[in-house]
Amino acid sequence: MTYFADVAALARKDILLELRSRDTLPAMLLFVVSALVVFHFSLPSEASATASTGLLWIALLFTALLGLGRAFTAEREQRVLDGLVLAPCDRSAIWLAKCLGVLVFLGVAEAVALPAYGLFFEPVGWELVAAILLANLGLAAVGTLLAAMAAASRARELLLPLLFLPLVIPVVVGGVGATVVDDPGRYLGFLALYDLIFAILSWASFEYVVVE
Amino acid sequence: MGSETGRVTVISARGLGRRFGSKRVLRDLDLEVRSGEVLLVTGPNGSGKSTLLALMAGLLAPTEGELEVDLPRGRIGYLAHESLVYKELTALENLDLYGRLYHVPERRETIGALLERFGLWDARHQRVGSFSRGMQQRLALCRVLLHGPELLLLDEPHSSLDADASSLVDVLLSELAGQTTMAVATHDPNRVQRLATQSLVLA
Amino acid sequence: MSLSNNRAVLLAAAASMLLVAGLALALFWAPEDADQGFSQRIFYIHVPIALTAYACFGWGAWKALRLLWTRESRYDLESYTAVHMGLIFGILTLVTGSIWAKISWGVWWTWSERQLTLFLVLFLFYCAYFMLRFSVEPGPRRANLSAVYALFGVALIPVSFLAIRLAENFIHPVVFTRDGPQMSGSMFVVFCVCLAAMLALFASLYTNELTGKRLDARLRELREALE
Amino acid sequence: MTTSEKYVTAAYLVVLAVILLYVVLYTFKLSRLEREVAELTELAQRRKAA
Repeated sequence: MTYFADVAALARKDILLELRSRDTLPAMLLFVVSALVVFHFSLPSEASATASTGLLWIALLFTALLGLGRAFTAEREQRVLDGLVLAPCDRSAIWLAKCLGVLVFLGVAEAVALPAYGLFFEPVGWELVAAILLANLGLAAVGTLLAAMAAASRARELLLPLLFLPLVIPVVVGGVGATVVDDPGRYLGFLALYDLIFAILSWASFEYVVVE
Repeated sequence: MGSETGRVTVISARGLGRRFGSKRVLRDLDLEVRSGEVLLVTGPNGSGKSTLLALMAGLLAPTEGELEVDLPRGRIGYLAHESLVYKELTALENLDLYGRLYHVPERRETIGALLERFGLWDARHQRVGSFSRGMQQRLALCRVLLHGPELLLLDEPHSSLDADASSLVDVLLSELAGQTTMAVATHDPNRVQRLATQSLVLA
Repeated sequence: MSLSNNRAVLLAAAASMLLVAGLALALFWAPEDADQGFSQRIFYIHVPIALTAYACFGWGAWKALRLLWTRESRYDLESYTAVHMGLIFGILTLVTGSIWAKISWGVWWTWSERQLTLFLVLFLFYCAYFMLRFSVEPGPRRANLSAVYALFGVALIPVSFLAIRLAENFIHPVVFTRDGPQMSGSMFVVFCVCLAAMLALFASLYTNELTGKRLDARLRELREALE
Repeated sequence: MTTSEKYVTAAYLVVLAVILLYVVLYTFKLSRLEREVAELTELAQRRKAA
């Protein structure tokens, strides 16, 4: 299957780029921990226990946003995206490879954030981990497409959060719900539904974002 | 200089036009390039040379008229002003990536030969960010020729090349003329004039 | 242009007639609601506008799909105009909705009214649509980006409606429940007239604005040809 | 008029106001278009004369 070979080649390049420049991942790690610390100070003592869950999800959302803002910078410098678009591979392979890259970065950031959260706030339950894994798929799928859109516009850093936040409200609802409610099944199912719909939509429409 | 009529048409444009917002760059262009022909595109800065080549490459869509390029994407080589390679990666890593994406058979050997030919073999493990403008242009030429394209779109191939690199390009062009269809946009046409089978001057 | 001209006039006439009929029926003829009394009459304007807003966003997404499918640039203008109308109707929904919340529960905003919350999300989303459009140069690239984003919008409507319903039982225990208004036969007739009126209004304003935008484009071409 | 009746009429008035505002904005657009057409016809005549 050449499609997955192309995706592998592109994903390998993304990992190589990050190892070479080493700027996005450390920034995401530092950001998520400092966000949690700031949130600690923002919580009044009598705040409900579940309040910290909401803050964790906000921290993850903006960590994802930070990573996504960097997603296509390397491609934009020497108009490399045009080079990739001209290659005979399916353009959605570019999206899928970048998505995997974002997922890896998010995963590593969360691997640091969750123990920190357990330390600072609440013990981490299995439903929180399940919700985060499902939410990552949605955030990466939609975020990568929107990052490519923002890359094609003038006000990139301003535009990405505006495009991203309304679209990921359902992810926050599903995530927080799954963590707080005692029967998380419905919320995890909803997150899976969101991932399915928006991953397919992003996969199918990426071509039109990078080509005229 | 005439081209045999038997050859198939590679590029055909009818009433081709392109506008960027309110600025019109190309207006009502008709064009026909058969396989093996060399089209020379000249004109002052901002006359739309680069836009025409980007349209042919499929990176831009016409806003008026039609443009047909009768070749699959994998058979076209496009040399732009920018090098289209990652500055953080080395020359070898960049070419390896493109080699995989274009499914080039015996990738390693082809890359080695091209780097050798363009005098980049010793710099193959250096980050492209540390390359001089001339070296980046030569690397871009390697990227364009890597998959042996049937159509070459060269936007200012001689730009920022020193004397011997420029003559290298001339030798290359004369080798390929006749088999590979080419569209060359340039400021000093006399380097390419004798090879050109068709000339287009953009106002 | 003459054909669409007549169509535009017909649409405008139909819209104005239906609007007058709808308002008259809603304010004077419609039977008094048992418990809500006169304030229930706001229902005849708030819900039709909300449904018309959905219709606008759906129409914009349909035109966006046509653009991505056939690559004809005229669909970009149509999709843009439809979304623009959708935003106007969306804002009206939010305004009339908050007035209704004020009447029924004395508060200008309540998160427990699902449709209101959904329109707030859609309002944010479609404002971002215009931010996207204004930060990309006019041309095929902008048409594609806007079309893809419009498609996401229409996918977002059912998903976020479901999310808001799910959010209810852990963010806000639903304090004010108001199950769907029970509509007697005559109320339903009034509702249908008002809905038809709003849809006709959308169609009429849509065609006019589209004509205006096409005139702009044609004048630009004329100006270019003359210079 | 009870307060709720005032609010209901307010809602209807708001809708009416927005529609009228839209029509007013549209008249500005029409006058701008008219000015542009006039400019262009004059440009065309000058071109024809030259």
